Amino acid sequence: MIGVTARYFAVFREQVGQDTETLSTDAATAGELFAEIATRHGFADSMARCKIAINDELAGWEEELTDGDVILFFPPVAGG
Amino acid sequence: MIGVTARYFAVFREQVGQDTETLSTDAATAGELFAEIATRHGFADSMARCKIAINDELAGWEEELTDGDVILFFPPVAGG
Amino acid sequence: MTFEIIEKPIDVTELIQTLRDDSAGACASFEGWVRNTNEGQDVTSLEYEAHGPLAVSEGEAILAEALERFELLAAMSCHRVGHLEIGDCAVWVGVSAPHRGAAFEGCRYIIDQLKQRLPIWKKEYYRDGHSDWINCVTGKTLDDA
Amino acid sequence: MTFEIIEKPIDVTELIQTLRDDSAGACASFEGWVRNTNEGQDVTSLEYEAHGPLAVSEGEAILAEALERFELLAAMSCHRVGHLEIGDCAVWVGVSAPHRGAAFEGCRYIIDQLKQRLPIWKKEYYRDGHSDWINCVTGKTLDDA
Repeated sequence: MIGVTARYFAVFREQVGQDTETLSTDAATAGELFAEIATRHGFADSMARCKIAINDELAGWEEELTDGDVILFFPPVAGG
Repeated sequence: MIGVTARYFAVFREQVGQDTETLSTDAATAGELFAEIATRHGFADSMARCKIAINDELAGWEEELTDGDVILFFPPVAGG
Repeated sequence: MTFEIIEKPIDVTELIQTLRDDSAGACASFEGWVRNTNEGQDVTSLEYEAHGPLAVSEGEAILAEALERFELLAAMSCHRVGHLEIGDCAVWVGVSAPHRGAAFEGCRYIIDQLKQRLPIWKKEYYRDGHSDWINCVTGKTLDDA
Repeated sequence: MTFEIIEKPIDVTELIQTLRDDSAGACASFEGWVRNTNEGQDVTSLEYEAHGPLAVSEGEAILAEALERFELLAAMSCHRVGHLEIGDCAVWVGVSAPHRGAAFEGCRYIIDQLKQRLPIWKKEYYRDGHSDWINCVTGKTLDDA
């Protein structure tokens, strides 16, 4: 178990109902955490179209989590 | 023989030394007149890269000349 | 080469000045405007949200790629966030180059990449009162209820 | 849809306003600037000469073609004539469209055609004191003596 802070953006923030959560998780990687959170909050977008950043750096799904990380959950983007 | 007015633009005007000439010519078409004038004034550009307008309308080389026409001689263009 | 996220209207005249270079013969620019329809729905306004620091670093990475891939002299871009009305400029891209081919290609590359990669999200508000996050599967969103 | 030949500096801000349309999501524009070199020579200034009426009718024909071939909402262009200095804007093209693909393609089409077809001539003045009409065989010109 590690403790992390989750921050949600755009539609994810609205679905969660708040922009920040503190979590205890068994997830070892960014991908495992995303899957866990997506299930819990009913995120409808496929992981392939979403992104995660760890401590303000975009992260691959295989990236390992460390106690204290701040994890950003990005839904599909739409700039311009 | 017909009488026409020739107007020269850009490098042609500089080569002729004036912007307008009145001419008597045996040329029957725009192309024949261009060839005649190009020879007389030493125009170096090939006819294929130049254009003629008759009475302010772009003309094909086969277009026939009429007494009193105003013929514009356009060297190769370079806008922009 | 700068990418900015701004909350105020985009000043195109000022931005174009940053592209000046005596050896530039071409300047291509692009503005993304808020339009009044999307996929058959009447749009009344938009909300843009960004992750500022990551949007800036990703935007600057894209500008750097364009400068490397195309023969450009300068490249600039900015994206507006917050509430925008129909006709407002949401994103601006400008490049200068010795010749126009590279200018068009570089400008196009930048806007295409920005749209795919920037951590920016767009919520459309419709005349019928509902709203949607664009590009997201919003069937389960609260605001769609 | 208007094409203009003007003797004063081109006011881009004002021109872009003419492209406004609530259904436009994209605006692509191009500026041709006077640059300080051409084919290895140092350019100090330029002179543009046009046949005004034919340049306008040819320019408007090109804009009409672009509106027909690409999904555009508006297209505008103007070309400056007279004496221009390094950095001056010689030609401006702007289009608006629902989507960016058509905007880029339409804008590119217009400038490519303008450069080939407009009855406009350009004389370059060089640092070494001589001058040349661009695109012309100038080996026999008086000013080259």
